[in-house]
Parts: sequence; structure tokens; C-alpha cells
Amino acid sequence: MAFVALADLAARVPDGALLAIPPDNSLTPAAFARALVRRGVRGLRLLGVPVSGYVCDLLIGAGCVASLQTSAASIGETGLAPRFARALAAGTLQVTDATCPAIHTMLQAAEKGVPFMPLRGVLGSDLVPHRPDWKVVENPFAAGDPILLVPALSPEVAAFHAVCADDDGNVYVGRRRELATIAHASRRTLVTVERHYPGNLLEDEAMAAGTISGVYVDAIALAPRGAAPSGLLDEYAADAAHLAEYARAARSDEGFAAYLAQYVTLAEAVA
Amino acid sequence: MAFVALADLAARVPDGALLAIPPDNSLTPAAFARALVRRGVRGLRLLGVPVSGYVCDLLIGAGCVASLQTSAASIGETGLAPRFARALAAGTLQVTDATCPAIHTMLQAAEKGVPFMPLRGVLGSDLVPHRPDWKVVENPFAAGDPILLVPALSPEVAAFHAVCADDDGNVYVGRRRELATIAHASRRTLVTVERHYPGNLLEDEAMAAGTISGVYVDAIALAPRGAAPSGLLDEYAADAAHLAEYARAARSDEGFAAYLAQYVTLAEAVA
Amino acid sequence: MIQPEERLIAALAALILDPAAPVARHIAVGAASPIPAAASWLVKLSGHDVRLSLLHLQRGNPFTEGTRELFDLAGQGRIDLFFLGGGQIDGQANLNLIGTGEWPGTGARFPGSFGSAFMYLMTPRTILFREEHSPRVLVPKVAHISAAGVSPPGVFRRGTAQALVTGRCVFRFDGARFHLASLHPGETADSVRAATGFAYTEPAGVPQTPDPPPDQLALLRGPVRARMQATYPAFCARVWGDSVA
Amino acid sequence: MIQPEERLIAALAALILDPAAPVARHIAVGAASPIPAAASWLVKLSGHDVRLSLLHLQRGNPFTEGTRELFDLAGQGRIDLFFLGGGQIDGQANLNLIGTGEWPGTGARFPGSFGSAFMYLMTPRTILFREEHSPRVLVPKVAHISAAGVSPPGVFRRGTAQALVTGRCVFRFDGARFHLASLHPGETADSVRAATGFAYTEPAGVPQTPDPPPDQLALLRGPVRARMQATYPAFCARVWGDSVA
Repeated sequence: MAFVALADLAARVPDGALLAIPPDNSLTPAAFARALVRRGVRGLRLLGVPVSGYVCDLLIGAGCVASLQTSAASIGETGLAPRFARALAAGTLQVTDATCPAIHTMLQAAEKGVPFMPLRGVLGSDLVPHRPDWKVVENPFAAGDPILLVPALSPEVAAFHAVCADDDGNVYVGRRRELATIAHASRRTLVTVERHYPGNLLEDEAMAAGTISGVYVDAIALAPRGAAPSGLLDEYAADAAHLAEYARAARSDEGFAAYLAQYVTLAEAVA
Repeated sequence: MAFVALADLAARVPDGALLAIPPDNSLTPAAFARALVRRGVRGLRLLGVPVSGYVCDLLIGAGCVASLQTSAASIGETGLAPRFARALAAGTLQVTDATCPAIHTMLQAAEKGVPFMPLRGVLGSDLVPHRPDWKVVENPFAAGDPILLVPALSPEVAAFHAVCADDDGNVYVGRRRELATIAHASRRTLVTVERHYPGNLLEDEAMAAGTISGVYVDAIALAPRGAAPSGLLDEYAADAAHLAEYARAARSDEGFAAYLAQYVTLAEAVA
Repeated sequence: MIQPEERLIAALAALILDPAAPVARHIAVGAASPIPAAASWLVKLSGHDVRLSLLHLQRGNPFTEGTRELFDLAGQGRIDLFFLGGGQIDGQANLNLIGTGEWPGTGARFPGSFGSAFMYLMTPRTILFREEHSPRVLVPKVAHISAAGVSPPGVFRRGTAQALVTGRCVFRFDGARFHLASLHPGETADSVRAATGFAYTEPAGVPQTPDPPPDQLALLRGPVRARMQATYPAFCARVWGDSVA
Repeated sequence: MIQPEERLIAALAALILDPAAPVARHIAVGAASPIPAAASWLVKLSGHDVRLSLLHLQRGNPFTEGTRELFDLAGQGRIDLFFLGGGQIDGQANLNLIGTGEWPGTGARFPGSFGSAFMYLMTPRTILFREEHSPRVLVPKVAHISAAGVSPPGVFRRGTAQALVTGRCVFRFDGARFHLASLHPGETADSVRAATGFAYTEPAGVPQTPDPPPDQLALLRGPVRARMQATYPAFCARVWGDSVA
């Protein structure tokens, strides 16, 4: 599988796509999101797996997003996601609330190819009446035991940033094995990586356990430090100062525009 | 977590326990099974995850087993499991047939803490009428769509042979990540390993992805070449000649008794 | 001088060790929770046999399947105690992490429910923690329920809130309502009542929340801080200053 | 001299490449299946763009979640073609891997159903393969159904058997019944009829199963054999002798 340019990877996300994104701290595709902003994608339906952070907030602020399904929106220690909150208040973003294990479960149902999967808990939460796509049924194996069923969810596209990829399209995510489920459940998976891996990751016993097979991967682009300002495993730490700067700037329209100009539109325009 | 002697590990399996065992080629606990034979365990209810091979056949032949749930019983290229077939014919073994993904799914339901999980396929198989614990229901999300539900299954004990373990009880299974689900689903997990790992496997980014956390592991014993005659990842290959010798010997009661005496009762009695 | 955060940490630790509650052998701590994390470390470093699963540990994170593994662990019944908070908390221990106004938060918007809707029902013990203690947070009835404080018979549930610790006091929860259990220094029964929007019982002679004894303070400022530094540098600097004890 | 196994491999490869069937971009091969594995390698090494997932590959095994990942892949619809066999196969393409006599096989006991009950319904194309072609194997009605050959309307199913290849002939399956498609050298319509327990249609002038052409034989004896050697040493030695071509 030949690597493509970052801009070409971003071009593979059609307007209006249901796009699954892991949050800060979980191989989040930050450079890819900035490339999506430059590409001018519109109408994305984002899925935070299971929550959303910097990447989703940036895409929302840049006007790329029509809707967001997530279990929470927050950035770093600030606990806020300013562009998310602003778009929600302005009525320009349709928000569907979930709870983390429900999003994992919906993806696992897609991963197994079943139309639904049960989940304990959640009953009594107002999430249930606000999710007409969820159903509460009686447990067929025990009388008088109501249980939640959530439907399978197959994102059109999943995107994340991994450590490395080989020529067979295998990508290394290390201990963040949950990324495999996102890839398994999604129709297409686009990956940015720090670097090329010479050889075959699945033929290396030391790397195989942390590798997602190329069978699930559609295209790959190099993007060194592509998770920043989030961190990436033991490769680099999160840039807390940058995340705080973003959270501050994004409180105002002007601040967000200045951030975009400085870090997104111009800075990486050559990438 | 202090390592225990192999015999002490075997002593932790009570008579009559529901014991989950991965098959040949999947970190099968062969040395542990031989220790169980020496311990004289009785009435085991074995679960092949998802099929059974040398280890289960040996335990059945040695009179340790009351019942077996499995999707198939076969050893190496021979395709036969002689003691299994013999015990089934003699009426001394209760066999519950399954199909591989149903066993995986029953364990995944236990892993998630849900009482059941759906599985596609299987309908029309005579497995269904012979599994009163399985149910066919209408898909609550789509009319006229029958689907199988299988109940959660929590083995009392899971046993497998891993590469190494550290002092925190973390064990390294490399690319055989499915062993994690067996451990997650089981109430207790007993592990044999080739060797001790100095340090903490979960603090080593290169090892973490192939590591099962000690939170799921109850006791560990050293058992060098503990999967043999099966192979173990890239550590050592299967001993096809030994497996063929076993399959030949186990065709007769006398041959099996001689095998037991040579390879199980006497050979490792000091272990 | 004892920092207010140190007292909150000690109060949480005392609740973790409550001899009347089932033993907590495995405590999980979610994202951005420095005070619950410190309390859990304090218990462990005091010599108690407890396993800590800290979701946001930077090195040696125990999970290889991310937050899904945390939720699976809770589903399996392997997490004995968890901490939750809320933008609003009401007298039935309902938690609102959604927001106020119309769904999904057209008034104030809170971050979202995270895993609360699941964890609250799957964990035998939950300790609620929210520093801000005001009528805005502790309300008669939450605007929206992220996670239900109590459940009707028949709903699978392993436990409820054990207690609620705020910046002003400790409430105990008995499965139906809150009881004022202790007052932090500077607070009175009246000041707490004025700051609390929900009804609760108030025994005569509410004790003061005890100060952490010197050995706990030494643990906090030394070994506990050392475990916290990498994940919560800003918190450590604010509470304990720039120099490591 | 062409080995019988080589002809079976070529027959399976021709079925994989059948232009009337949906393209197989991803073929999975289960345990202990040297002839289907060789056919899949032959297709790939002939230059077709196909992904092979070989469950029992010793090095570079594509799965990091064992057989569960294979079944999940099939559930996702990512496996286009799979191979199955059976201790008994009947005219409705039902497979019996359980045994004969009373359940669970008090007569002859077969190894068990493996994943057949699932894979048969989840895979768009299944090629059945069983070398033994006798009335004992190809029966009017299987004693027990491990995996159903056809399903009533409403049952989720992506496909049925495409064909059945035996040591005597090739049958095509049309979703309801078998049709004799070609005879291996030495067989006649009569000899096949005598060896087959189930009913099938038999067109006039059934062709002979073609010999693999020289370029296929060269591929088989060189590159295909090289890919097979580590997993199936006994098979390679039996068919191609001890020396590597």
C-alpha cells in the first residue's frame, strides 16, 4: 500500500461523511484534522470514540461539522470545549449525547456483524428517552430484567494517528488496542503515522500484538508529530501549554480565527 | 505476585470446576494439564476455546473430565481426538457441541458483563435445538429477522501457557490477544510461563500491547516448554512427531496408559 | 498549614476505608480527578492491599484496550469503587453532566455524561465528589439525569452512592437520601443548609471533618505527590508548591 | 505426471476465478486445508489481486485476535470466499461435522462443527471440498446438520455453496441443488452416480475436469509449494516429493 500525501488523505473524506475520531490521549488524528480544515470539508457527522476533544472542537470551529455524537466534549484539564459549546448554543451543531460504553458497544456490534448488542447500566438515565435508536427490552433469559440494546454503528470513515505503518498497510498502535475496534467497525480507515516501518509488522512477533492488520486500512499518510498537541504513547507527551492556549483562544470567534490562521491554515499549508 | 510451583497451580483447580482451555496453537497449557493429571483432579467440566486438542484429550483419557463443551475435538493433522471419541462412545463423557464464534461470543458477553449477546448465522444448524441454553428471537430492531442469542459464560477457571510474567502478575501472550478475553471472562485465571520477566510488562511500551494485566491473573507457575508438544509463538515450534505419537498411542487403552506412564506420571513427577 | 485539598483527600480516603462498607480491593479513577486519585494513592501507600486502575496514568497505564477495558472491568464486577461528580447533583443522588435548559443543554452545557450512566449502576460503591458546593450545583432536582442515583426494583444495579464530598462538608447517602455527616472547618450546619438546594437530614451535633494526622500529611506531601506529579503537575504545584518535599 | 491433488487444486482455483461469481478479493482458509490453501496461493501467485487470510500460517499470521478475528471479519462481510467440508454432505448442501447415530454422534463421531454453522451463512461464496467421494459421505440427507446449506426467507444469509469438489468430480450448486459440472480423469457419469448418495442433475456430455496447464504446474511446484512448506510439510512431501523444485 503506497503512502499518500496528507492532503490526499484528507481528500478521501467526502462532505457529510460519518467520521469516527478517537479523543486526545488516544492516538487522535490532529494533523489530519488540520488537513481536513484546509481541504474545506463540510457537513461532517462526527463520532467521538467515546468522547471528543481538541480535534472535534477544531473541526466544529472551522465550520466542517453538521453533527456530533459523543459521550463528552472536553479539552485537557480545562474541561471545556469552547467551539463545541458555542456551536451548540448557536444552534449550528446537532449534538447526540451518548455514554462511553454505549459507543464502544455500538462499534463492537458492527465489529461482530450483529445488528445490536446489550449493555448493562444506563437505565434511568435521560439518555435513553433521547435516543430513539436505543431500545429497552426484557432480558429473554430472565424474567423481570430490563436491559438496554444499542444498535450496530458502522462509521463511513475512521481516522487516527498511529506510530508507524508498513508497505502492507499494517499500522502499529501499541497498547491502544481499542483502535482496532474502530477500524474493524468502520467501512474505511485512514491513518496518519509518524514514520514508515521497514518490513512487515505482522511478521515481527514483538510488534504484532500492537498492530492493526492492513485488511482494515485503506490509506496512510506520513504526518510526523501528527497527534500533537496531544501526546502519542511514549513517542512524545501532550503539549499542555498549547492545549490551554487553544482553549483560551477558542473562547472567542476572533481568538479562534487567529488560532486557525497561525496553526492550521498557514502553518501547514505546504504539507 | 509470587510464582507458585506447577503442582501448587494444579492444586488450585477444584474437582468439578468449569475449566476453559485454549487449543493446540493457541498457548495451550500442556504442562499444566499433565500436572492436573498427576494431581488426580476429577469431574472437570472442560470448555474448549473454541475447540479442543491434545490437552483436553489427555485430561479425558486420564479420567479427569466429566463433560466437554467444544466446537471440535482434533489433534494436529490427524484430525482425530482418540480419547475424546472413546469416552463419547463409552458414555463416560458428556459432550455439548458448539460452533467457534458462539463460544467466543459467550465469553465476550461475560467479558462485558451482559447476560447474553447476539450472533449471526447458525440458524438452521441442529446445534440450535440441542442447545436449550441458546435462544432464537426476533431482532428487536427489524421485523422478520430471526437471530440467535447466546448466554454469557463465565468459566470458573481459565488456564493457558504464556511467554513470561512479571512480579505484578502481568503475563505476555504476544499476538494471541484472544487469550485476554478468556481471562476477562473467567473468575480465576491460572497461567504457566516460560520465564520470569524482570520489570513491569505494562510499563514497557514494546510489551504492553501483548500483555494481559495482572488484574485478571490469580496465580502463575514456571513451566519451561510448557506448551509442548504444541508450539508457542516464535519461541518453539509444535512437535508434530510427538503429537502423531500421542494420537497413535491413544487409539488403545494400553497405548494411552503407556503414554501416560512415559510422559506424564513419571517423567514430570518431580516438577 | 493544612491545605483544603489535603482535607478533602483525607475525607475521601476515610470513606474508602469505611469499615461499614464492603472492602474496596480495586479502585478505578477516571479522567481529570486529582483529588480522588490522591485519596486512592493515600489509601494504598498507607499499606492497604488495594489495586488502583488510574485511567489517565501516563506511564504504565494498566489498560491495553483503553476506556473500553475500564467499562468491561466494571461490567465484570471487578471494580469495587469509583468516583463520580456532576454539573448538578440532586437529593436522590442523580447526576447531571449534560446541562441545563432544553436537552442537550441549551442553558449551561456541561461536558457530557462520560461513562457515568454505566459506572454508577455497575460499581458496588460510588463516592461522589464535587468541590463547588452551591445551590447551583446541589439542586432539588437535576435538569437532566445523566446517571440515576437510585433505580426501581428489577433494574440490575450493584450499588449506589456511598457519600458526597464537597468543599464544605461530607454527606452520607443511604440509598434513598443524603445525611450531613461532617462539616469542614469554617462551615456550620446553617452555612451548609444555605448552600444546598436539596433536602437532607441533619443530626444534632454534626462533627467537624477531621484534619489529616501528621503521618497522612507526610505521605501526601511525599510519596503520594510523587505518584501524582506526572499526571497532575498543575494540581501538585497549586497544592504543594513548586518544590518536591 | 500430474498429481490428483494438483488437478483438485486447479479445479478449486478455476472456481475461485469463476467470472460468473462476484469477485473474491479476500479469501480465508481454515485449519488443516492444504488443497484449498494451495488453490488460493495459485490464484494469488497467478497475479490476481486477492488477499489471503490463512488461519494456520505459522509466521506472519494475520490475526492478532485468533479465530475470533476471522469470525468477526466474516461477520463484517470482509471475507468473500471460504472453504468448508463435512463428514457428510447432502443434496441440499447441508454439512454434517457432528457424526452419525444419536446426537452428538453415537455412531461415527466427526470432529465437530468448528465455525461452519456461522461461516456458511456469513460468506458470500463457499466452495465445498471433500476428497472422499462415496455414498457414505455424499448422502441423501445428513444425519445431523452442522451448517445449513439453504435457509428459509428472512434468515440473514450472504450466500450459499458455489460448488462441491471431490476426488471424482466437480458439482455446481445453484442455491437449491447440485449439478454435475465435470468429471476427473478415470471417472464416468455412471461411476459418479454409483458413488453419490444424493440426487443431482446430470447434463448430457459432462466435460472432463481440465488438467492444469504447464504454467500453473510450474507455479504449483515452485512458488506455491514454497508458501505451503512450513504449514503443510507432510502434504508437500506427499504430493511433490522431498526435494523442493
